[in-house]
Amino acid sequence: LLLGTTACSSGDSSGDEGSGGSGEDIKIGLITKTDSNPFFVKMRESAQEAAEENGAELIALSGAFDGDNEGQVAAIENLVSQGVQGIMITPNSSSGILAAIKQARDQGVLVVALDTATDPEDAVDATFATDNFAAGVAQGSWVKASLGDTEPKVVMLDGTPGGTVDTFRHDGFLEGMGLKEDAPEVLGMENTNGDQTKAQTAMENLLQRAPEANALYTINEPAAAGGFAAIKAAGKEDQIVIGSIDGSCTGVENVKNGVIGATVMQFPTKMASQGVEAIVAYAKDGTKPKAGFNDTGSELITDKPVEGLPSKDTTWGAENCWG
Amino acid sequence: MNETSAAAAPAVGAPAQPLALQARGLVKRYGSVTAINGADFDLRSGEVLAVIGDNGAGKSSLIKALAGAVVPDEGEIRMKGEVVHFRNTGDARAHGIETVYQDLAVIPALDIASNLYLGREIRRKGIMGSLFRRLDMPAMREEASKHLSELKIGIKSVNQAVETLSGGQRQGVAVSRAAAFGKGVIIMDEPTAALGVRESGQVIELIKSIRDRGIPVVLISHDMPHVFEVADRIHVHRLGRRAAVVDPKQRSMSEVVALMTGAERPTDLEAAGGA
Amino acid sequence: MNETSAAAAPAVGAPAQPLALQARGLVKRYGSVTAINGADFDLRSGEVLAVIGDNGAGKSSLIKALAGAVVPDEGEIRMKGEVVHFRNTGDARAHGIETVYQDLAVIPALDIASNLYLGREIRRKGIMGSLFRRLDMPAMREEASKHLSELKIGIKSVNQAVETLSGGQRQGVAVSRAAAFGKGVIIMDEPTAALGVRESGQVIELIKSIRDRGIPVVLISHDMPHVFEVADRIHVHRLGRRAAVVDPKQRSMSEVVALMTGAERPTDLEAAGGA
Amino acid sequence: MTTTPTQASSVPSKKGTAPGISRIVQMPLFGSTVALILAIIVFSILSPRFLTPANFSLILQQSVVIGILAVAQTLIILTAGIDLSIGAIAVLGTIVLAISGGETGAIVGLLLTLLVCVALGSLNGALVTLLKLPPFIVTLGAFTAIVAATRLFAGSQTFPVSDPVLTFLGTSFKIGSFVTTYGVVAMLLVYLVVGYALTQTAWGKHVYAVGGNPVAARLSGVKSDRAIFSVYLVAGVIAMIAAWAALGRIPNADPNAYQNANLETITAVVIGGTSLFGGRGGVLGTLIGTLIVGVLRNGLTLAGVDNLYQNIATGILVVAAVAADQFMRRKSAR
Amino acid sequence: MTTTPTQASSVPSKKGTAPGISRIVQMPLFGSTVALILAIIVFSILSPRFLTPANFSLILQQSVVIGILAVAQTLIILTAGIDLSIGAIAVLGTIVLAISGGETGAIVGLLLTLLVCVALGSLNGALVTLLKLPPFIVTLGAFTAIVAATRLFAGSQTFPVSDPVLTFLGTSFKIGSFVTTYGVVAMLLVYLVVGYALTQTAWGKHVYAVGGNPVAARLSGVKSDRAIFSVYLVAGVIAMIAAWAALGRIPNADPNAYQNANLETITAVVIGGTSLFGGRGGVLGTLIGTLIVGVLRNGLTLAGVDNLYQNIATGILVVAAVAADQFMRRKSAR
Ligand SMILES: Nc1ncnc2c1ncn2[C@@H]1O[C@H](COP(=O)(O)OP(=O)(O)OP(=O)(O)O)[C@@H](O)[C@H]1O
Ligand SMILES: Nc1ncnc2c1ncn2[C@@H]1O[C@H](COP(=O)(O)OP(=O)(O)OP(=O)(O)O)[C@@H](O)[C@H]1O
Ligand SMILES: [Mg+2]
Ligand SMILES: [Mg+2]
Repeated sequence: LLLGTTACSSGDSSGDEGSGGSGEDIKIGLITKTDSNPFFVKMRESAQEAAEENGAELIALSGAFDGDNEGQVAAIENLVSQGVQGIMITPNSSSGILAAIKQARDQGVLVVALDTATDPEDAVDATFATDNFAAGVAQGSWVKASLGDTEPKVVMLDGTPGGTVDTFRHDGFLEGMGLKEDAPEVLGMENTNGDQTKAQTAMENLLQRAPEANALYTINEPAAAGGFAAIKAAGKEDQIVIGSIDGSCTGVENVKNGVIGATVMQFPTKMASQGVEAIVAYAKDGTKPKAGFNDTGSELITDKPVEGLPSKDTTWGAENCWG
Repeated sequence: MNETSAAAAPAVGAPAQPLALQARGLVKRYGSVTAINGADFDLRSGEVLAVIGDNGAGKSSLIKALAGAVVPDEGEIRMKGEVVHFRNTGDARAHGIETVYQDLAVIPALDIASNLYLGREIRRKGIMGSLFRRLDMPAMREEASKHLSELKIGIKSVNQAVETLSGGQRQGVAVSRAAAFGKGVIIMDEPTAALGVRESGQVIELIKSIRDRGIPVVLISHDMPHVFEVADRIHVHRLGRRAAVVDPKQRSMSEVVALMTGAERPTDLEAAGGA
Repeated sequence: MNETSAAAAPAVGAPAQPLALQARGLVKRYGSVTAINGADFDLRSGEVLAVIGDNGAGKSSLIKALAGAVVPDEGEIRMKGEVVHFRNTGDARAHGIETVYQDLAVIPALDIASNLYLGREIRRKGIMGSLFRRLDMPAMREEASKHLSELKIGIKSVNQAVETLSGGQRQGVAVSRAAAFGKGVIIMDEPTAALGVRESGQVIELIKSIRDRGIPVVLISHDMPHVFEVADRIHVHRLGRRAAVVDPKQRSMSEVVALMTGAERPTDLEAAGGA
Repeated sequence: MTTTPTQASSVPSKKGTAPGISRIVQMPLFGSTVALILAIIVFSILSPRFLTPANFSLILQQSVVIGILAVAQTLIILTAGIDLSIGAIAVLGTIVLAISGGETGAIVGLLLTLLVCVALGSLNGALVTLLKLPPFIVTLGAFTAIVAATRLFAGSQTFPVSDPVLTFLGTSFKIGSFVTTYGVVAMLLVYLVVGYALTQTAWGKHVYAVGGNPVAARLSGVKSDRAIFSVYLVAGVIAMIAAWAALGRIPNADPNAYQNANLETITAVVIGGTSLFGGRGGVLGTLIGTLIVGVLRNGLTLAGVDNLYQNIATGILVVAAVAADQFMRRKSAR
Repeated sequence: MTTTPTQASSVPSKKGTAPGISRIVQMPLFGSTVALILAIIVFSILSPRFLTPANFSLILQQSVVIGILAVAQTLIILTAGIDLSIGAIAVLGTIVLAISGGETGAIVGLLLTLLVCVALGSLNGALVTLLKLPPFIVTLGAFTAIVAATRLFAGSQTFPVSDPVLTFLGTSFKIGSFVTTYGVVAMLLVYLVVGYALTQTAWGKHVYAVGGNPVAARLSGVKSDRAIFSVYLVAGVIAMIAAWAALGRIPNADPNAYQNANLETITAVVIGGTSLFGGRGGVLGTLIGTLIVGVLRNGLTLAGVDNLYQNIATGILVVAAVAADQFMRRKSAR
């Protein structure tokens, strides 16, 4: 899988020609939102592998928490000071760090966005990301289709308030369900920061309040696992349809075991390896990647497919999952 | 009971000098402990009044009430005949009452000069002082050294933090502070407890000189020779209230100690607050 | 200098009683201040030794070194002739040295009984004590009341937190603690400073009775009458070191005070540590 | 009780104002207990589902992990310290327990986890006592390093466990009609044991002494360093129990869990009336503090309050609970 | 200076051991300064890019917001308090500034922001002084409530700003060849002004007094409540300056920013040698503490160290820096 995408560039011997202005080794910076989320950990590992194959050095930095713009800006500045040729970044807020990105680009550093687009999109040289709104729509459509004619009674385990990705997924889900933000069918929302423990506590309390719920939106798979634990403890496994997003191997396993009904898989390895290749290419001869949003795609994973909604089963999912 | 004693007071306290500070029927309870139990108090202008009593008799609690450090549950305090309400020590200070507390009330980490001037710092002259509120540290240091040198407690520099001083030296700082700033009444709660023979002697001299400046002094002390040397009248405190006020010229030390412990009974006049 | 005084010591200190506690050439510096400046010290078995001196002379620092509360920079300490090294107060306690510190060393929030037994609590008998390490609070309370009642400082209940006590009562607690547990040497740094006349008298009686039990006592005090009443010998401390050791039977109070302030010079014998 | 009346110098108050009541009101925990009861009453009115055994069981279960860790935090705060690393140690504990329990069997896994947690607690204790570093700095450094090390150690993975011994503390059982878990029992046991040790043993007296007045404790011959060190070591043991309980609650060890544990435990301790300056307080207050926080969160959700409004309400109510406590104590005390 | 030699009872030490040096080593800030210099030397060796004016300018700019907030934290810690809400107040400040600055013009926006920040600081101060609540609880409650209120107020949006007045503190200028921003100047000014106030005015003495010994301060006639209240009020003013500087640095107000500001400011304060128990320390130490943290993060990145290893290294190095400080002071002092 990995090899497939990186093979084409690994043939060239790396970094010897005077590219990007210098004959030094290629240095690439990666700045994720946090260093804790498995998604970003996977992205870091893939980037590390891709960099090694291209003979480049990768420095992986991150913010301290979702929303740590200051930390990301400092990371950009320090990486530029360090002399990297390119920076891959999953921006915390889509517009918060544009000035720092502009400064970096003004100094000849190639900046690509991974996972989350900037606003405006052309603030970076290119974006490699999942279309999170589309992923949310996929989750919502599947849940709606699974409920069939039953009137939806939705509870939502959100991520972090205000997060760009969180907002896209949330809005996409409601779109897929055909609901408005303040629809009466939505019985409750809780923030979980994507944390399983918090999700379990939140779901326990939500079930006390809305025992009639029949659909659960989750920001990611740990939140889904936490939500399921609460649902199971309340004996409502058969009453509530759970959808999620991510596509981690644990998540796919959970789909297989019936913990989660369906999940939408994203491909962080693709984002990382495509980003590394773009920067290596730029460092060698100054070619820039295709500007704008490069969708790395998403895939609905479920063993309970519904009509009119393309999906893959968990066997495929287990082969293609990350983490 | 408060009523009667309050009513009786002027008749008893009035004849001699006018009263500088007076209290009637003070009560202060801590949970189940009553530290002040209907205490009366009279301090005349220009006198040294000694307050003596057993440990735990409530002497410190009484003078804390007079100094605003404790707000009594009941009773009233008068200065020069006017009823006053001290909600904190600042109120009492504003009336010219300065106090040396038994537990000294110094800030360990601050230097001696800053401690001496705490709460009444001197600012620079001119714009530096009025606009920029800059302290005149040199002036405060100089004044502080002057006050301290009167006590001869061997302090090398007023820039030292108070926490580096010996027990006696700390007490000296507290005494100097009260002596330097008291304008109305100076209260000293066991000011010589930690002091050496010579230093104690100097504090007694200091008390005399304060009285000679016309400022009345309240001296709490367990040291009977000192008390008899300097006091004009002796307030005997017992079980949370004033048991008697005696004239040191008419009573011997052992009689006073007997009064203090309850072994002897005061005369009616003494029990009513003295002549 | 340490060498000479250390060599001279046995010759001077030896004749009378054997030495219980001895120190030679102790030095303790705090930054630029030298609190102990080559101090010697001799305590004989079964005696009451008074240590007197001006404020800041270094008395408390000296006895802190003897009690393990301060580790001297130089010099040596011997108990019954053996050189000892106290790294902390526990070491000194293990040698039977109990101390009443000038700043009392009590824990305000703990009750009196717990304070008295701090660091040597009594456990229950049987499995509750050995396995479950349960304290025998009733026993400690009872013992504590017994010890405190000897001093008659009017404490209602040993369950009270120490912070609710008056200054004198706190001092009483500290004195009782040392008296109750001292087996080798008892050191008291100004134990009567905050005490009333009667309570002070009781402490002096207590000191005598301790001596009569054969335990030597070191008494730091500024109260000359007390010192002359109870002391067998008087150690005069000046400028961080021992200036003289005098016999209270041969010197008057005023002579001793003069020695203390440096107004008079000691005899050669006195300067060398007395007879 | 001990002194003769003739020389009792502090006079017992004339029992005009019922001293029994004033004594109860003065008790350190009275205010927080009242706050807890008030909260329960209010939520019972707001939501009929609140005052049910099932919901109560839930609140207890949700409080287990933080409640256990808060005991360790109480001990350390009593010595005038603070532990910012206790949550991180417990999280590392869950990972070690899940991995080793899977590979070596549950019992060895538990022992290994105990070893790791105690080692880290002891390291904190050693730095605080031997190098005399401020506990804040030591445990902040430990927190930063342990969190990072845990992530490196765990990679990007979480570790599900299924061994019944490892998830034992999540097993539920019935007392009458009240369903609860062994984790709740474990939490109450931890409170009981530590409460006993604090009030009934010499060790407890020493913990209060070193926190209340370190100089006096040292002069009184308390082995201060030993007492302080022991507290960090015990914190390690408690972190291990919390880790076990965490796997009972969520049978999946996650390096990212319990990131707010520091703040939550400190909050429970402070709401429970223990002074951050050391020497005053105790674990019973901490239990009440933990429950107050748990009741607020659960009750506000049941009352249908939105997440953000919940946070606003929690912020205000926590302050109000402590204010009520202070107010009642002050009114009767000074 | 003041006493006559005949009765000087504390004997000056024989100047055998050079007392000048021991006095310097004893200075409270010596250790942390040495730690800072050592870190700079080590990183200069590790990376040739470290010791350049441009990189130094960067470190300063990265320290601006936390550096400014740390001054407020220092003040509050000096009074034996703690402020967990200062970061949240500043974040709310950025939002208010961005929105109002856009709608009413920059000057009115700045005033409005000042008003909001001061109001919130004063609220903290009022709760601490009037209700005598522990600062930890008050500011924790404020933190929780303010963060939630900020998110409600901001919706899920961020607010970009472009007005040159609002981003003024991000504008850079040259001193010789050294490029820096007005934000850095503002930070240094805040340190200077507060440092002056702490050491040269009566207010400063009172702040130290109420932190060092609250009872004695009260008995000495210091208006304790006024001093404490003023400190929280000033913290509000400083939060407003930090908010302005934050928009200079990142011209986009984000309700999720600076979540770690509490911990980071407290860390800077403690590394700088200010005691969490109040009454000892000062802002110069805090500046050094802030720079130590900034230098570590920048230097480790330049040395090519990854984030997780950076965190481990930072944790250890912070402890080491404070340990060095303690060690040197103790060696010469006791
Ligand atoms: N920790 C310390 N740091 C700095 N200086 C100190 C310290 N402890 C004591 N000193 C100094 O050492 C000298 C001796 O102090 P010490 O307390 O031993 O005197 P003392 O004889 O007990 O006096 P007093 O009769 O007043 O109690 C004093 O000048 C004091 O300032
Ligand atoms: N804050 C308090 N809380 C509870 N009890 C107190 C408090 N302050 C004083 N007391 C009690 O009030 C009584 C009187 O105390 P006070 O300090 O006034 O006595 P005193 O006459 O000054 O004694 P001493 O001569 O020992 O200083 C004592 O029994 C003491 O325990
Ligand atoms: Mg008193
Ligand atoms: Mg002394």
